[in-house]
Amino acid sequence: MKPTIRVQSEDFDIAAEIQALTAGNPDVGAVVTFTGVCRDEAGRLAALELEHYPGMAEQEISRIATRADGRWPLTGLAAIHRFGRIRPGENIVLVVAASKHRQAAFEAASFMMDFMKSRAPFWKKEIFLDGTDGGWVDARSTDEDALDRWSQK
Amino acid sequence: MKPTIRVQSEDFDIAAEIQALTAGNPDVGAVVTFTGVCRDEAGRLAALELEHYPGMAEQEISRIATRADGRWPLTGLAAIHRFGRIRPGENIVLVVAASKHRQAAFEAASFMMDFMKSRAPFWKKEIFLDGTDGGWVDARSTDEDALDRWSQK
Amino acid sequence: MVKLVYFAWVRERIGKSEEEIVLPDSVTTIDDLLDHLKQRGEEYRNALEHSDVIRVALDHRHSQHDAAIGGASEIALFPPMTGG
Amino acid sequence: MVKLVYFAWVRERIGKSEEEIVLPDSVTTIDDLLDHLKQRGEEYRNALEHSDVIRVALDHRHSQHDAAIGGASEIALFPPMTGG
Repeated sequence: MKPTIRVQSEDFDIAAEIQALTAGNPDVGAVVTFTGVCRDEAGRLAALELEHYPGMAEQEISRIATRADGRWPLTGLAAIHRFGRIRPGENIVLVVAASKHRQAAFEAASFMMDFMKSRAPFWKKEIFLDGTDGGWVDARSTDEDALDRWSQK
Repeated sequence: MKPTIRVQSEDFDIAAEIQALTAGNPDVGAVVTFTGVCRDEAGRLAALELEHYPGMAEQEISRIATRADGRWPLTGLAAIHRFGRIRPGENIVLVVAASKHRQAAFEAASFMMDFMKSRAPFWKKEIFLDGTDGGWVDARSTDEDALDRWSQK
Repeated sequence: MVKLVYFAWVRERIGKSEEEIVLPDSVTTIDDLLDHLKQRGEEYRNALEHSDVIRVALDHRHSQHDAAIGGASEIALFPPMTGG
Repeated sequence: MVKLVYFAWVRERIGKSEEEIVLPDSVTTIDDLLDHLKQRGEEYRNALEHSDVIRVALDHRHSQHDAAIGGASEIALFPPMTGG
């Protein structure tokens, strides 16, 4: 199974990505998608500016995907992460995991997101409505903690 | 939050359901979808015939959704279950869970599916390629066991 | 009079999808109902033979076999569900 | 010569996104590199002050601070990631 990995500034089409991952594969019984969306932070936020490390971003997401593929019996896996300016309501990240059974699809998608949050080289800066720089978003310790549950199994 | 519950013979449009659940809500940060798809069972299967209990099906799914809504901070929840003849590759069931944070969306969608599997009044019969009746699909004890993990928390 | 509805192989074995019957006063719980139905003929005995796997809903709500039927107007009997 | 690349507030505080430098022979680990950079000026000391939070990648791979730099040709310094 070769995962689909993309790092891009443009938006993605969830239905098209599901279709690409499942069309013609009669073993797919379960498809889980995760979409991360830009919130407006109680109306304060004009946009997020997402910086990334070109080259490493794709490679690191690929490494995470390879681990997921080795751990669950997946029939398909896609991960797309956007960079650049993203406004409230716009998509930031997409993971699609397909498998014969639902538990594998759920767990693989959740695993992908936990690791992409804390291991894929992206950084978010907040831009406030008045145009001022809201500063870099701090990493949350709960995101780091989320990785632990995957090593305890 | 009023969940969207539908029991229908026609297919659903995942992108449209996500859109309906998230449009205009600036607090949505995470959307998880689960799609259950009809497998061909190694080429044996022509179709599944899904029988349901009209009236109770909607009510039972609503009760499951109400429990999910009470347990996780959701901004939106939709569950659509099809009935009638469904061919390999076609969709059977859709759950969409939206929340501010990813963990709530993942858990609520997984919870919905676990309970819909074993508590929503639907029954699958297999129709083989030669047109013969393949019999009713047996309930799997692993599906019943899957409910336990939600009471142990 | 109470309406009984059957689904999946329970429906197939009994040979009908619904019927209305009058319950004797002695039938107060779902267990009583299952025992009563088994006396209605071979097709019922065949359908309800392993009564522990039969699921029952009273007015669209899952109910345990020791539950009182009370004033339920529709009682559904069916096998374990296989949705999703 | 090794290429150093900086991201997010590490980049902003150092005031550049990349540079090429020659590493003294005494610099063999990432810890050595961080100490060496702090001697290059106020902006580096400001960026790398809390060096325990600085993440480092050697040729696109996350690496621990005690790792040997070896023959890495690109070393990236950045804050904890906030993707997803």
